[in-house]
Amino acid sequence: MKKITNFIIDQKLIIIIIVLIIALSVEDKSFFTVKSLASILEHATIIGIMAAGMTVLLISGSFDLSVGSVMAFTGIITIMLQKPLGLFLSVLIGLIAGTMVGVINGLLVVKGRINAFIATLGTMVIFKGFGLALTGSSPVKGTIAAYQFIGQGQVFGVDITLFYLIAIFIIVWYLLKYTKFGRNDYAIGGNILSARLSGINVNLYTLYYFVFCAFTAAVSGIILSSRVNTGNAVFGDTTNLTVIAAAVLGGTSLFGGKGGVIGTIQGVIILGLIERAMVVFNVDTNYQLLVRGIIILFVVVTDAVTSRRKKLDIEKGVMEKGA
Amino acid sequence: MSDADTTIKSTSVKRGFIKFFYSQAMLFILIILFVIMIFVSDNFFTLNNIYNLFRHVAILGVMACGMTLVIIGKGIDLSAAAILGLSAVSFVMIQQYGYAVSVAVAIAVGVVCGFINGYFIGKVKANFIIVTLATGILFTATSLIISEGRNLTARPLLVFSYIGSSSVFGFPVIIIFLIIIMIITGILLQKTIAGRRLYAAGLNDKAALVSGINTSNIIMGTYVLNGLICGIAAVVMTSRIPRIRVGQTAPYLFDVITIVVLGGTALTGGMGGIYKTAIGLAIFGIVNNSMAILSIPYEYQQLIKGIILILAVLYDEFNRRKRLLYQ
Amino acid sequence: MKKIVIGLLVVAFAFTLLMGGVSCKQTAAEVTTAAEVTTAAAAGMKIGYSMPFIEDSPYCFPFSKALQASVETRGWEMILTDAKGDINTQANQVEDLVAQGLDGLFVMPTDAAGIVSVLEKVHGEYPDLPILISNTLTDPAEIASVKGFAGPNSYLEGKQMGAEYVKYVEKMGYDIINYCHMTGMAGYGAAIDRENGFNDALKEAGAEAKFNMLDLQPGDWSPDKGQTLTENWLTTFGDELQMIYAHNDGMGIGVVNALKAAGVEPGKIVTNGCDGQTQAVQMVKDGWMLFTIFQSPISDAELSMSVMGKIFNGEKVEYFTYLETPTVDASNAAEYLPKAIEIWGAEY
Amino acid sequence: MSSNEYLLEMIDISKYFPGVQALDGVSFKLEKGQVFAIVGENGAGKSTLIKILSGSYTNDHGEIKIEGKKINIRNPFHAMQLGINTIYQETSLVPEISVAENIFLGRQPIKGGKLRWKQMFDDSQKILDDLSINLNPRSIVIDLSTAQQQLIEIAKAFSREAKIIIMDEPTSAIAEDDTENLFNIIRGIVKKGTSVIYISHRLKEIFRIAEMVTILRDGKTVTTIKVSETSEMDIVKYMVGRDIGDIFGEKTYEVSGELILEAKNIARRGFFKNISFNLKRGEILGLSGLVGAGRSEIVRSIFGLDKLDSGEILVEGQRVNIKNSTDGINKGIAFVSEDRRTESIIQGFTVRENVTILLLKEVISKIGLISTKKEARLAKKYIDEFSIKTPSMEQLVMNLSGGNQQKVALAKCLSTSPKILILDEPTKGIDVGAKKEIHTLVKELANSGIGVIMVSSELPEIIGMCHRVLVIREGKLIKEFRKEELNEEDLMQVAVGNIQSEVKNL
Repeated sequence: MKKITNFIIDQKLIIIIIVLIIALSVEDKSFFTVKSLASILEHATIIGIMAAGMTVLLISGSFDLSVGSVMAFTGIITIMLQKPLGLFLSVLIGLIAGTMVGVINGLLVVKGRINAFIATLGTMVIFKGFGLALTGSSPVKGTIAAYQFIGQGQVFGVDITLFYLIAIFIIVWYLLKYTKFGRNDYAIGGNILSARLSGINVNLYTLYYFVFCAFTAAVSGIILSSRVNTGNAVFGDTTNLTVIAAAVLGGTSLFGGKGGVIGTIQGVIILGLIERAMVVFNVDTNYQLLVRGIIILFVVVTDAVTSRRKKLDIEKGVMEKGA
Repeated sequence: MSDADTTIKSTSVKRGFIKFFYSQAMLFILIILFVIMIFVSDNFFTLNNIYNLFRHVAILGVMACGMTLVIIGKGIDLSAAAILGLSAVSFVMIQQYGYAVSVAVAIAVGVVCGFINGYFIGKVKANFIIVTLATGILFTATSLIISEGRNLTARPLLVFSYIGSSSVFGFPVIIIFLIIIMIITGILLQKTIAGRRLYAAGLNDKAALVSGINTSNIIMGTYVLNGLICGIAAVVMTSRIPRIRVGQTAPYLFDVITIVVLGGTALTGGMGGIYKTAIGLAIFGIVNNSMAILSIPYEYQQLIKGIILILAVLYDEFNRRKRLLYQ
Repeated sequence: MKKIVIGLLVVAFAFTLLMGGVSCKQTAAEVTTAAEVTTAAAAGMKIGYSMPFIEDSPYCFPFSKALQASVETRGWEMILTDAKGDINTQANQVEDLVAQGLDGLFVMPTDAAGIVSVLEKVHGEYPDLPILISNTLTDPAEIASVKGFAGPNSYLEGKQMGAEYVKYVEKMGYDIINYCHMTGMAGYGAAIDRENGFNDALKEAGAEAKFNMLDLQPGDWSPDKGQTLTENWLTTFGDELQMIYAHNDGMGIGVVNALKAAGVEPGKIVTNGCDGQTQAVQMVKDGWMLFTIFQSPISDAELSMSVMGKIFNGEKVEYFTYLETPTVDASNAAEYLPKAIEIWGAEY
Repeated sequence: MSSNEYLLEMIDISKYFPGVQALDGVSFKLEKGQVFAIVGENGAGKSTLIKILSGSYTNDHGEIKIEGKKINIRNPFHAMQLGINTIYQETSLVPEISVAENIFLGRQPIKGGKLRWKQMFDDSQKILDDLSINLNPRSIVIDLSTAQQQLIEIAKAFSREAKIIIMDEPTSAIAEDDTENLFNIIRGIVKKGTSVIYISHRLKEIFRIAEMVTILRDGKTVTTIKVSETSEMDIVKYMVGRDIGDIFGEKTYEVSGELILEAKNIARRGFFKNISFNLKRGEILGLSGLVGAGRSEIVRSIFGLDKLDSGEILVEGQRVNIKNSTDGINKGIAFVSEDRRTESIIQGFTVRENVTILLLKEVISKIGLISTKKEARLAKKYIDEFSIKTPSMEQLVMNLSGGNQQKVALAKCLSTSPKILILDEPTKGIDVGAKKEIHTLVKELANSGIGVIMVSSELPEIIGMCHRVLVIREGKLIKEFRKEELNEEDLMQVAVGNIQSEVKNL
């Protein structure tokens, strides 16, 4: 009995995914087609890419609320610059502009020693305001048709965005497992003191992680603005918490030191499946919120329980070793 | 432990004074802002406008008191706005059963919501950010479901519309109300055993536990109290703005957190207090009000708000470091 | 461990009960009405409706209910999605909707410009699927990928309101009037339309010179923001202030509440509403508001559905089918009041 | 002799903090491949000296030479580059990653932008074997015991070609046999030419491991001598500047008070089972055994910090049900945790707030609020009673010395005038002077009729203080020693039991 509960709790994400998939394919005959399965990921792209970046940041023990604003801001810059600068430059500058927000966040946190929550809360507000100011609080429309390919193009019959998502996750997975960038991430999040003593430039790397997180947000901004061929400061008002939820759903700790993109992608898929289920089962919009809330709560609570059990096991382990 | 000896020998009256100076960073910001505004705009320092200033942030102020408790307990409640909304909705939906009943229910709802948060965070020890994020969604959903998404209007209530919009001797009752709530929570924190224990739990829950403090109850208590306060705030809100729509309260959340943090209550727990929150509230109010009476365009208001938040916190951090030197 | 799981279940259960309770009620209703319907044109159609948000707008909720009703009377089935104000979510939902094999799709854009390319994509994949823009115009207003638009024209409403104020200024014989402009949620379509419409109306009447704008701030459609803004304006501009142009009833009502609280007598500072909610109509009747625009969510919903019905029956439809939105002023407030109550309920 | 035969020379080092001369012309010379001990009371300047060596502080005066070259150490990382590695009391490892990665932290073998995991594991395996540390480089650090983690730190330092490894109280957190194991490894690395600076309060250890010892007092070097040429008593004399005689004072006598605490078959799954014992009034009962044997868990459960799965506890013959620490306190039990820094006292609180935290009920005014005046009066009382050295009762405890912090902790616990006092490692990391004070205090308390349970890893302390000693192994009560049968040898044998060898090569 206990074994079973343990298994359920440890594998809860997979189980939730399987249950949702079964339920969906029973209800919706066309669900189990490449196209519809792919579309789950396609739709998860924008949140997913940011979630990957957020995972990196969370592992280092930090936090970013400004991703939504960065996303919108990047879109606005890119679209506005299309006419004067042309496709390539506008996208490039857009990315840089978005990434700069990460630099600001990072500096505020490592140099200004401000709590990440507050710092990014501030930049969130600032750059939304900035976006509104630039656009005079009305949307700006894209002028280059080719731009739309970035977010709408099709390759091998599936959306091109799907490949961005996969690419980003592979890259982040590699970074985390095989590079200083990633290993220092765990070190800093796990024990900042020993990271320092091991000659890791903690401030610099923390800065990197903020920048990287902002960068993924900027990429999402490009994709979104291209997908809807519009830039608007009100885009992504609600994005930040969704992104963090996705990462934490995937088992990345808000206190740093542990987690990874394998979990995050599961979290993203779960959110995607829920979205789909809402439509397929034609759930009354009032209850959609409810379902989301309950699932997130379930995951975080079971996490709390398991982590506490793990700690107990370790104590026991220590005891046996000690004796 | 030589550095310890250092500090022991090095504390003195003078240092104490400097310490005070640095510890009052936010107060000085407040005063400076205030003086500047008096010179910038003739409309600012009028009784009427000062009343407006506080009337507009009164609800936020009340909520900030609850949030302060939670943050001192090393937590944060991202569901506060949702609780406010849910209480307000239930308040209006059962008003036909009489004011007493609906007030009681509104507050009860707040307490229950707070309890749900408190149970999962205090007892189950789940991560507070995600828990309150999730419960926030749940509470919003619940208010949607019970109100069936309808937009609601509160009938004018004798007592409470009085709190909301009228005044005694020209002094807005809602501000008196705010002050009372602040005094009560302030005393709770500074002058009661529970308050002292809350600080202990916020600073170091393990040590608090060894000192026979039931931390999980204390932490749970902060969320319940926060829920209670949100319930009360909801009643006051509906009496000021009788039209309630689910989601209408959502924007309050970050304002409330901003206020608490502006005051200098650290998110790391165990520090700060209502006095600081009051200052934070005043700063927040002045900034909002000033931008309004200077008719600064909305877009720039956002910018300025954000910048002021960051500058204030930077300044506070700078002073905290200075202060530690004189610890 | 066990305790927690139980605790969780209890909570979940409680909420499920709540929703269960409500949803049963609804399904029951659906069943009966569905039974009644027999001979509606093109019965048994499956349609999707993508809404930008529901609880965030005072208009959208009654509208969504009206949609349900009018769908049921036609014996259609409708999947309704709520994008929570997020364009990306709406884009996803639209694509998910069409994947369900629909006969017709309604889209109420979250972002007037942003939705266009999404619709083009969908149209590319499902060329035969009739798509109808509902309630909120796209930008540009006319796009090839959809069959047409049905609903109120917020731009025209803006003009209509502008014209009303021009009339008022002439009637009062002001050569200049100082006003504040309270817009809707910054960045959202209706707000932009009602702003542009209003300004264009002034231009066309050649009356811009007469209107001196003291300040422009968003009231986010909400009474509390409206009230707060007004209270600030009263302190800032004092007696200068003669009129407040508000983009909807909610804010207009907020304005009036503030005026009442400040002891300004009715008509001294004129304001307006737009939607025709009960309280607003009442305020027009009592002389607190100069006018409001009567935009019934019920006829709005009905309009969209009827147009789609025509399309199903293969009839030819104009691209633009506008909902007419009569002005409610002191002259006719009394007769509109019962309608308003019927739509919004006595209290709202 | 020419200076460059020395690996490290500290010449006339001084450090001044506002209001105090922390170090005043301290000098010593360290040879290659030498274990060099530094002893001294808390506040004598040991920690300052280490902080200077490890780059956290810079010295105002004097010079540091490494292999004859004069250098100034800019920061901890620079110190490390110079080959000075410090192993702090609290382990500085990254919990969620592997042993290997901790050893190679910050310099993992990365070729072509790819971390070579296999190579890293192999290399660390080599290092561990080299030091005959029996650990799997793949295992995750949080799953390991404190002792093992310390070994990893040594491996880490060694693998960085450390010239000097500074060990600050390395044995304070580990048990006797782990200590032996640790010493073997230290001897190993010393043979390989690395020097060790060894700071400890346990003078016995210094005689077991160190070659030279420098004694500090009030920031000055008292003397530097060959360990072989001195005795424990002398060193103590040097440290405290007076002859304090046997640090455990006069022999304790047998007690015959009535039972005050009985534990019957108490058990906590995974920690200990079927533990039964009793405690008399005025008795000091020792709990001995290896760290992790379940001693702390037993007392924590009695106090109510951990849940008992079975068994019952009687206080003064009454069966009590203690669910949490609050119950424990109400039942007249006081508990001083071994973890002073994070458990015994609340660092961010002032002395006043700390000592009154348990007595707030007594300082409540008529209207039910805390009366500042009453509270201050109470705080004053305890500060005097326990002669806590603090400039004011508003001083934050974190700024007091370890000994004073421990006194604050005791004052707090005893403020409830308990019947039973539980002390978990009461003198861990405390200098001889304060130790003496605390021992005397405990004896007084016992004489005054309080029953004391004392958990300690220091065999001399246990033997010197206790009337009876229970030895715990693997969560089981193995043997009870009466005062007269007590001796280090037997205690150790029982504690380690027949599985000694296995433990050795952890």
